[in-house]
Amino acid sequence: MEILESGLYDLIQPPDIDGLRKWNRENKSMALESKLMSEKEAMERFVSDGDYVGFELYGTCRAPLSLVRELVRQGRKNLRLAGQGLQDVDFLLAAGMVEAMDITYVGYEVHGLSPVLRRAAEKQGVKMVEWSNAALAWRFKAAAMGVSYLPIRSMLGTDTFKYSAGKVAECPFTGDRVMLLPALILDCGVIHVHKADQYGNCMLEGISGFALEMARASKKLVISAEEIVDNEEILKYPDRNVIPYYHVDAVVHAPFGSHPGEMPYLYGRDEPGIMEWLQVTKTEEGASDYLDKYIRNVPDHAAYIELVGGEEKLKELRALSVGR
Amino acid sequence: MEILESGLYDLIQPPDIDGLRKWNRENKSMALESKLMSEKEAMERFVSDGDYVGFELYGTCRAPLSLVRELVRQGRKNLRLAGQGLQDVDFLLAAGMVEAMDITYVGYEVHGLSPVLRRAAEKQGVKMVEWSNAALAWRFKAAAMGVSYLPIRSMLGTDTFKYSAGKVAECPFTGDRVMLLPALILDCGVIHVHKADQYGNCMLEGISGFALEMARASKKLVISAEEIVDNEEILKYPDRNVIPYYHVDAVVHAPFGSHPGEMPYLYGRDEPGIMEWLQVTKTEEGASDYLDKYIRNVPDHAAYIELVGGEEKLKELRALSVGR
Amino acid sequence: MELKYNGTELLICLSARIMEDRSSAFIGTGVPMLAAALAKRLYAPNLVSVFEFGGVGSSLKYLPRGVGESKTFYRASVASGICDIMETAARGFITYGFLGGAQIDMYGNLNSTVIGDQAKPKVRMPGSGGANDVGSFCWRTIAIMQHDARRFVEKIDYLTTPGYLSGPGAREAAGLFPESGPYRVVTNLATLGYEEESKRMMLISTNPGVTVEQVVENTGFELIVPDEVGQSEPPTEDELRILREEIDPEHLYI
Amino acid sequence: MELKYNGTELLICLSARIMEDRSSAFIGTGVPMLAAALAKRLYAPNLVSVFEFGGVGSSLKYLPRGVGESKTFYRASVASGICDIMETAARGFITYGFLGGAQIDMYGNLNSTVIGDQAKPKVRMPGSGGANDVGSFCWRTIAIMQHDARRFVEKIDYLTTPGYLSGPGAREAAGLFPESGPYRVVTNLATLGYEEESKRMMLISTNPGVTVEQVVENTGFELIVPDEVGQSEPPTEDELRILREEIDPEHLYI
Repeated sequence: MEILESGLYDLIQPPDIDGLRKWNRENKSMALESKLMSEKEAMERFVSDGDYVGFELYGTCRAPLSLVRELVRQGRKNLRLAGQGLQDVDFLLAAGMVEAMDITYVGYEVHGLSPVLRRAAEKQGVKMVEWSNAALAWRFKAAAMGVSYLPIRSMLGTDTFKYSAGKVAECPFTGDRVMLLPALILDCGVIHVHKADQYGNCMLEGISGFALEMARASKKLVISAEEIVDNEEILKYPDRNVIPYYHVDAVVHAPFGSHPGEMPYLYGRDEPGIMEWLQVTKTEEGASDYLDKYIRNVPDHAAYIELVGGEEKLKELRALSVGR
Repeated sequence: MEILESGLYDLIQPPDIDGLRKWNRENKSMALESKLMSEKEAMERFVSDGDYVGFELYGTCRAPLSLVRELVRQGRKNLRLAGQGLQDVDFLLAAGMVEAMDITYVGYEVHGLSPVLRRAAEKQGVKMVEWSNAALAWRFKAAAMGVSYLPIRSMLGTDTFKYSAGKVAECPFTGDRVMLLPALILDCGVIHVHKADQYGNCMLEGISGFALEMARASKKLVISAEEIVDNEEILKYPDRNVIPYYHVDAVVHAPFGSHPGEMPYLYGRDEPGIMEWLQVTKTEEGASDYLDKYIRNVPDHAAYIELVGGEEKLKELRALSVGR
Repeated sequence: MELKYNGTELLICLSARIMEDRSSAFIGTGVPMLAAALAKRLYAPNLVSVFEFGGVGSSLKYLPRGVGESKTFYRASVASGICDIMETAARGFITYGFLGGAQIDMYGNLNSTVIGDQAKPKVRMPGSGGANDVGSFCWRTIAIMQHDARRFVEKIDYLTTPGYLSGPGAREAAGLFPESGPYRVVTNLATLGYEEESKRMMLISTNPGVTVEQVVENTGFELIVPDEVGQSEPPTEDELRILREEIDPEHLYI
Repeated sequence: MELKYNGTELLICLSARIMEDRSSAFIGTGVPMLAAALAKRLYAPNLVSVFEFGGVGSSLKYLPRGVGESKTFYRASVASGICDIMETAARGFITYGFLGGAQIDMYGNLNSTVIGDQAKPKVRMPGSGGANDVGSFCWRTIAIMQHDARRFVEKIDYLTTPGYLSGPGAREAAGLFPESGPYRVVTNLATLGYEEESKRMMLISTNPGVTVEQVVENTGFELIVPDEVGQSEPPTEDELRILREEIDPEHLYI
């Protein structure tokens, strides 16, 4: 295949579909077995030093932050990261746990840049390979389809391509120049959902972001859920099961797991909570103090929820949800 | 791009994504407007002689047979067809309306071969380009993704590839040999769903087959629905809207539209009805007589339902549904 | 007392015994489905049925007549679509895949498309359907065949679904996934497998009352016959009772 | 009596007036969202908002702070995922795409990634996000910018999102879809477009109280100034009332 252009970077995770197949054969079971466990157990068992990890959805929206906090609590070295998000990525960067990342967007939208990302890129030399948001999602989709790459018509002609690890070739059917995206296989993917049963079957409400693709692109997959439901609900509505149990390694019951982010139809975003992070991270010390106070000095998610205001706070956040 | 192998056939529909984009810009509206119409109007307006057409799901399961019958009633010449199905494909072949097809499977599973397909291939010289079931679905998916092709790891090394219009090349990231599937864009796609609103938003229950991919790969799209629901139901559950209205050109209210096939959760399959077709199609005359009796001499779907047994029959079929 | 059973019942029982527990099987209608249902009840309670149009893990309480029917996802874990299922197979989740066809060769390649020329066939069959994908993606495919020399042939008219293609290394050279491919052939005469090294079809055991000679006679290519050939047990009382009373009480298939 | 309004309100009103009815707009949070909400109420009742993580057609009753928030799909027609939305854009369904950035050049190329070197940046910004995709797929992109010579530059440090790249024909040569690309730039000083032939940025109209000279001075590259330059109308009473009372009553953005 004649390659017309190549991005400057090497891939920080190889698109090894044969390896994914073998992994799934050897490590995944089709049997229905309970995978319920705590954040602590899930992160201990399924994220190792050096792993390539990813978190869905978006840092402040349906984000598995109770699991990200647990990962920070435990500490992990030289992680490589699918860098699309806000607080999830920020926490790991601020804790110095990230060696390299495929980055699409890390920032706070209307609230502006992430000081944590700035320090990581400008001072700490964290390696960043560039992609667009869709490109990253399509890279998961490629892995989910069991193919090593997908052609797309984005990123062409730009530095976003130049500083990626993609390639450009001609479509053999039309002669169009297409960008080729390598599949992105996660060592561990982490996703927060509305409902899961003990086996790992998942139901989502509202937008699905890139949960379906990421789940299927993950060698190890940890699910946290606002609610653990009986398997009966899945058997009755198998058409709403967006992540089948056989992809899942751990199911963690994490009510308000997305805090200070929101959870569609359940609770709104804790704006002061997010602004506090943005404020303190202006300095490295501020960020570190925050990580101590809200994560490292707190034993678990339940204690964290107490610390940020407990039931009183939760009531307030529930009231912010706009409903259907 | 170096091509290692090419299928023997030429494509019977080009993967012209630029053309699809322009079509959508010029012919699709984002405005919410009623598209409710009869089978007659929908088929008159949206299927022309020579069109490349496709029908979801599977001939005897959630198949838009009231629309297929209407198409036979109106007659159409030189259609090209995505040949994956049973009675849908059979009807059009038996009526002599098909010039060429991309074929994956036409048959009656446990009941054996389709005599209609046999005559079409063995005697009438209908051109048949071969693919696997997944390959056809992925060809729709390519078009739905807005790309001219997708790589896959199926069909390789076989005559199913040799008699296709696909190609084989090396993956530029892994060196693996991959099959390249050209996108398949339908001039008109026809899909039967459980619920649609007047604008064309669709809800499905049970398996989705390849409805999502085919809808998005269709220039013109005709939907028939068991039930027309208020838009309010979509606004409340936008996460269950699997075919957004802006893809849709016509919405036809067709209760029991899949008869003699089944509709998940609503009615079962009319086995004697299907066996009758299989029996009479052993001869060309038998098939023709059936088309006269059940289609050409019947003004519309309502009259067809009366002919096959009316409310009495429907009650019986409803009782066959296995429920949730 | 000898139990009476018919050919279909025997095929079902032989196929059911092959599947391991905690695995998954890609199944079409007919024998494979009944075999999966029987295996689930007797040998592999955690076996998961997979149907190509979207159903995974149905209880198989009701027997479907088609791979897209409601019964394929009745009280299932998943009701998705063909892309999701086939991609799940591509990612290596599906252990077994059942296949059939009009012709098979010594490398387990199957023909279900045409007898004669593709463009002007003597007999046009349904075509690949999902078979080529199942044969490409599943770790182990199991072919269920009628056993005679017209079907077990030196050269199949058309290669619909890949077995070991032209022999050792050929699947990988073609681009198919490593370590996938043909595993067993279950027929009205015998259960067959493949020799590790040559990838050629090899007799494993003959069916009750069938001799090795009969199998060889009815095979149109040179079959590997090892020194030790087993004899399959006939259907047991348990198997037949469950099959007839619980799985297919209306005798749709048996 | 002259109405008082701030710079953000002006940007919102100017942007809102650009969008045609019965079209769709790919929007990020902030100005584009308020512009879409205003357009929907006054100029383009059938305008459909599209958010990259899955929301299409929300009433925009509530103003989200992020493109993935519930409010982006509150009473929407669609709540799907990023692949579905971006692929819908790739298929040509999305008319307008709003973009922003730290730098823009005369061909409408945008930088939202780094100031300085990518591997060792002076300032690291968020990165492309969906911007590159929006700039690749939408028929017409609208950039909303602060207008000064540090932002409107001869050469941007990094090309995050494609405008017309190096000029006429360059998008198509790179493989991007034909007939797509930059359409308008709305700034605190002016509304700008692109000259048909050269694809270079061209002044269309100046904002109330702004002179052509001011625009030229604050543009770091050679701006095409046609003989006829319009003057944008200031925000109307209607626009401001709806914006302040209905769209953003809590003054989150304005």
